[in-house]
Amino acid sequence: MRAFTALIARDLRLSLRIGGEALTLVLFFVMIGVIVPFAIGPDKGQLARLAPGIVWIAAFLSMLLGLDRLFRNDDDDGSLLLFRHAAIPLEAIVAAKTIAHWLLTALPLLVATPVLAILLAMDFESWWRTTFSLLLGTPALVAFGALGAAVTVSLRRGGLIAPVLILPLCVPVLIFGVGAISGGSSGPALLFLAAISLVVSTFAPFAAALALRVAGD
Amino acid sequence: MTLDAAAKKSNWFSRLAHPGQFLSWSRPLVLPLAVLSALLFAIGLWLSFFASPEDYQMGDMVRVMYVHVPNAWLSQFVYGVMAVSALGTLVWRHPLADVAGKAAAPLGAVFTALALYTGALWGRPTWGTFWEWDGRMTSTLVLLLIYLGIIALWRAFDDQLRAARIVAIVTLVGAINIPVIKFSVDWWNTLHQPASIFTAKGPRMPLSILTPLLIMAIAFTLLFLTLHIVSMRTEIFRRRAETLSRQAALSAEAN
Amino acid sequence: MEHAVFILWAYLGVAVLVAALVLYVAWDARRVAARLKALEARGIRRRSAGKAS
Amino acid sequence: MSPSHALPQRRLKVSGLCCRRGERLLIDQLDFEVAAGEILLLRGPNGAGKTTLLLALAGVVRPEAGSIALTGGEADAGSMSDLHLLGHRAAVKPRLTVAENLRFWADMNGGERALIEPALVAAGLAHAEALEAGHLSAGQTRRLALARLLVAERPVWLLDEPTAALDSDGELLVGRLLDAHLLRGGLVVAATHHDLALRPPVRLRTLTLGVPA
Repeated sequence: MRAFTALIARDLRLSLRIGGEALTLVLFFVMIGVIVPFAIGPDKGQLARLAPGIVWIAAFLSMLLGLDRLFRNDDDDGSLLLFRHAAIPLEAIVAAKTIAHWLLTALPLLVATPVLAILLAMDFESWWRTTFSLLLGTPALVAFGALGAAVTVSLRRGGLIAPVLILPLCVPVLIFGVGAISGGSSGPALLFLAAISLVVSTFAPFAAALALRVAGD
Repeated sequence: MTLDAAAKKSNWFSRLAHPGQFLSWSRPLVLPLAVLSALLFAIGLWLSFFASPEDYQMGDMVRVMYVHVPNAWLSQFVYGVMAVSALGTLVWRHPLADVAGKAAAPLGAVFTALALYTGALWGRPTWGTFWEWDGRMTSTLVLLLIYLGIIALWRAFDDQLRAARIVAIVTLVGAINIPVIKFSVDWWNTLHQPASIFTAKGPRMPLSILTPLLIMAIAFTLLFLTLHIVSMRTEIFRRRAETLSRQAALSAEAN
Repeated sequence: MEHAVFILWAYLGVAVLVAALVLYVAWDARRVAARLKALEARGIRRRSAGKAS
Repeated sequence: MSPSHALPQRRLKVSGLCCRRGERLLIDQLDFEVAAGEILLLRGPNGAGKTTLLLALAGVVRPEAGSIALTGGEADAGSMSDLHLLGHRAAVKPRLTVAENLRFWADMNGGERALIEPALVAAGLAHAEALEAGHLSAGQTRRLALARLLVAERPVWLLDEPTAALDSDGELLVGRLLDAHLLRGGLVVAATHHDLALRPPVRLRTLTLGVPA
């Protein structure tokens, strides 16, 4: 357990010290919100209707953007090799890194949603729903992302292929994520979303650890 | 920590599945399979065009079904083949499993694309639209994307041995999509009709329509098997050729 | 035959793509076999050639 | 160094080991044994498979045939955390301080934080403790990597060129660390081109790996 928390603490500390990474991601996230009104016109009603979907797409793209860093740095400096001999199994290490990655890439976005809500003319109700559905859905996105990052860690041009691989897998998350926002019967969609997140973040560390083992062989 | 490399089993299966053995026993299969497939296509096409009645509901559009359903079936069957190969790669580390998985991916992608294409052409007159975001069409599109991703991943690796195991992991994870396609019609019932051949109460269509459909499905499946065997043989030869040319490069360096 | 156009296009598309696939697979097989033969003709042998084939 | 209480006794037995890298069979039918308190030096030209052998012993590279057994533990399971691997790459984060790097690996490998100070002193990095590791020289980074072996006590050390990038002082340091480790009943497999500065009563064996075919 000490190793688990030490790894999360290290990743957080490194990111804070290097600085700006989380900020860049938030900036990207907000910038999508700025771009969209230019692309589809500044009609408030239309913006408000599209807003939840735009927020989800922005979150999804931001997640893809940060993906390559998840294992790449540790692979480059040899840490990943040594993680195999840590006091905890590689699966737990992947889980710890995934949690740290969620804290660094998804949590700042959740904090930044109010800005996007104002830009996209969302009312309080749909902002709240959007944030809640992001909270439930992003763990699944990050877990699939960890899998994609692990699978492509030994590829130099992996940064490009990982999104292509995990995009189809993330489709159900997006379906239920957006479904949970649009009023009416959002209860089942929220439950589905929570279930997907739970299942995916449970099994993804195993698949990702397997991929990392293969990549080192 | 005790590491023992897996002892070589020598049952009939592992002997047949040895790449060299596979090359010799698969060779005489190709021509008969191809001929049989062509024959069934001829019969199936004749039946579906001239010898089958119009459906009381769909009218003559039922004839599109004879090419749509076999391709839809293959899109999932081929993924099943790839998933089993992936297990073979990960669990038994069988070289032939790598080859089978790699050879199947482009074939599966083509059949999936055809399923979508014929589906769109069938949808236009019956539903009034080429494309609808309903559960089964969407999940089939996702399946096509997974196929393309897997092909891209194969091509991204130089080392095919490592690629095989990593692609196998992705293939197995992507297999979640297959049950989603299967049940999407029930979960998310919009336009696409529910299952009508494999139901608990038996097929829900008259024999005059079922017969050409089955013949076409078998013909397409045999076509896939033929192409798969040929592609696997090609892949084995390709790997040999690559080994040889690397060897040639090495010995050229030495001289 | 009120929907003849759609039926025709469906069968045509399938025929074209399947034919392309078959031709590609056959062409690929020939190409690789020729390459292997050329390499073997240059006197390069696999070390495990004896037991494998 | 902390008082030299004994390490758990381990025995490494390798039999019929074959390892393949890509097309080439690098290691063919290798047999050897290393007992507690022994050091095995791997010799051989570049490309002879020294690193591959170390990676195989570390359970990273899967051997094509043969077996690697590390015996003597309470149970065979969990023995991955019985060994330290020192590779070419230092696994040092430039934006963490020297002490933070060590503390991380102490936590990660189930070591004790009390060992960090003595390890820094032993590696000759005591003065650089609060420095960001990115400011270290190549040799100092290597010393930091060596100090990592000391913050979590493990009986088996697998070292790949432990003296690389080190000055003569650093080579003596490696010798001292190895002596102490062997004296406590540790087991070392080291791939090296240099002679290590070991004190005479050492149970040293050498294995020369062949030239690539």
